Amino acid sequence: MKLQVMYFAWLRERIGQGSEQVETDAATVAELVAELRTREARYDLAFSDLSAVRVAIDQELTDLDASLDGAREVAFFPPMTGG
Amino acid sequence: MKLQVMYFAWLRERIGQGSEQVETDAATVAELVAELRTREARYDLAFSDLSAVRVAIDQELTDLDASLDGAREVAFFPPMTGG
Amino acid sequence: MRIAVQADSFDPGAELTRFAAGHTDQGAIVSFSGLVRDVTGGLEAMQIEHYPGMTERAIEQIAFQAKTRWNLGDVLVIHRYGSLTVGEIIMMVATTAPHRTDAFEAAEYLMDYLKSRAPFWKKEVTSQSADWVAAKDEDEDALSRWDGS
Amino acid sequence: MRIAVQADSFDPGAELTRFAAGHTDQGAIVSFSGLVRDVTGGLEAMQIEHYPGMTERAIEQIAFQAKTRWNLGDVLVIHRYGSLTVGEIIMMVATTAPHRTDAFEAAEYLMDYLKSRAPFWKKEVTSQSADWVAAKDEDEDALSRWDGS
Repeated sequence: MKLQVMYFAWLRERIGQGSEQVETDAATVAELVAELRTREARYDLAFSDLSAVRVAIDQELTDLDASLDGAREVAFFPPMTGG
Repeated sequence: MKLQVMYFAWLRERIGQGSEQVETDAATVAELVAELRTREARYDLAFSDLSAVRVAIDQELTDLDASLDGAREVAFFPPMTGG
Repeated sequence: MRIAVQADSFDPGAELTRFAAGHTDQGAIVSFSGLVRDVTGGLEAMQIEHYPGMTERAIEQIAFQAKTRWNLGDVLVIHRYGSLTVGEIIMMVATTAPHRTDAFEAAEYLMDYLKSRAPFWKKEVTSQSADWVAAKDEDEDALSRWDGS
Repeated sequence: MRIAVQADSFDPGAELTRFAAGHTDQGAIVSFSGLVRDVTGGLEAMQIEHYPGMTERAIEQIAFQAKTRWNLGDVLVIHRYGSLTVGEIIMMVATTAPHRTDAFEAAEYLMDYLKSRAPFWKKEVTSQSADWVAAKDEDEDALSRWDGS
């Protein structure tokens, strides 16, 4: 499947781009992360501490175990610091 | 001693005036109240339920047991309802 | 610290703008505004009596207690007296603080104490009646949460 | 309910005036304004990144939760993104309610959730450095007080 993958804050900076199209067969977010980490060192570095990574599927907060079934947009970012 | 005695809200309405000069030898607020109650029915009525009466001496909240020693102004009023 | 006890109406938004302008070193600003509400229907006027002289002192003491208790930048209290109609502003408090929790708690503390410890009395006037508002147990209870901590 | 995610600055006082004008049937109005504060000294800019599209949705969900949980009249949330300087307004929430406790609690709830559940990220830029603000344990802890009750 084709996913729009987005990165924010220091994940965006480490990976060097804000979004990209990813062709993947990953069934869960965790599988997608594992796949991205094998690609290039910048991904591996960005995802080295998963406790500091939050994820949203189609703009709803979820977690790494979530299924990618039907997903179109997956976003990765650090804990939010708004307000 | 001469005291300026003030009444607010329904105490003012029942007694029929907002303030008056009172010549008294009362040692405490409670003694002053007892003295006022013997004066006229309107005072007796106003002070009939003392649980509903609050008192300030010289503009500081206090209670019925407080001494009148050195007092210049004594005010009686119901529980406050500001805000 | 600004404390005003006044008959005149005021715009809480304009007051907030002025208050905030002086405190750009504080991260958090909380405001509370209280308006005349027609609870039972048919309210023609809300009359507010106060004890001139004591009112300002009592509010000042409450504000100083708040400043002792929390890390605050500044405090604003405006309270009206006289005859007000439905929807009119009655009073406002505002606080600034480095952190939001202090600003929120101090504003709630000020409200709880103003309600029950500042010498104001409200009377609700309808075409049928004119009744002094009774003090609520819940307002007295609200004070107890600030005890001892 | 008005939710705005915007780059433009705004005046919280003017927003409060507008918000209050529509709600004269509510007795209580609480507002919170957050300003850029220079905690360490030398802050040149606070850059705020957000996730367009998700931001509005997330705030809307938080506001709906607040309206379910408390007896509220209305809710206002404005949050900026982009590059801000010291003393500038970052965001504002406001609530109206018949009673002050609802207005206060809902405003605190909105703040706690916006801090940690709306997709905003802050970066502090000085002449020496540019660091992403770390999430605070205390902000995560603040959410837990709304659990279960």
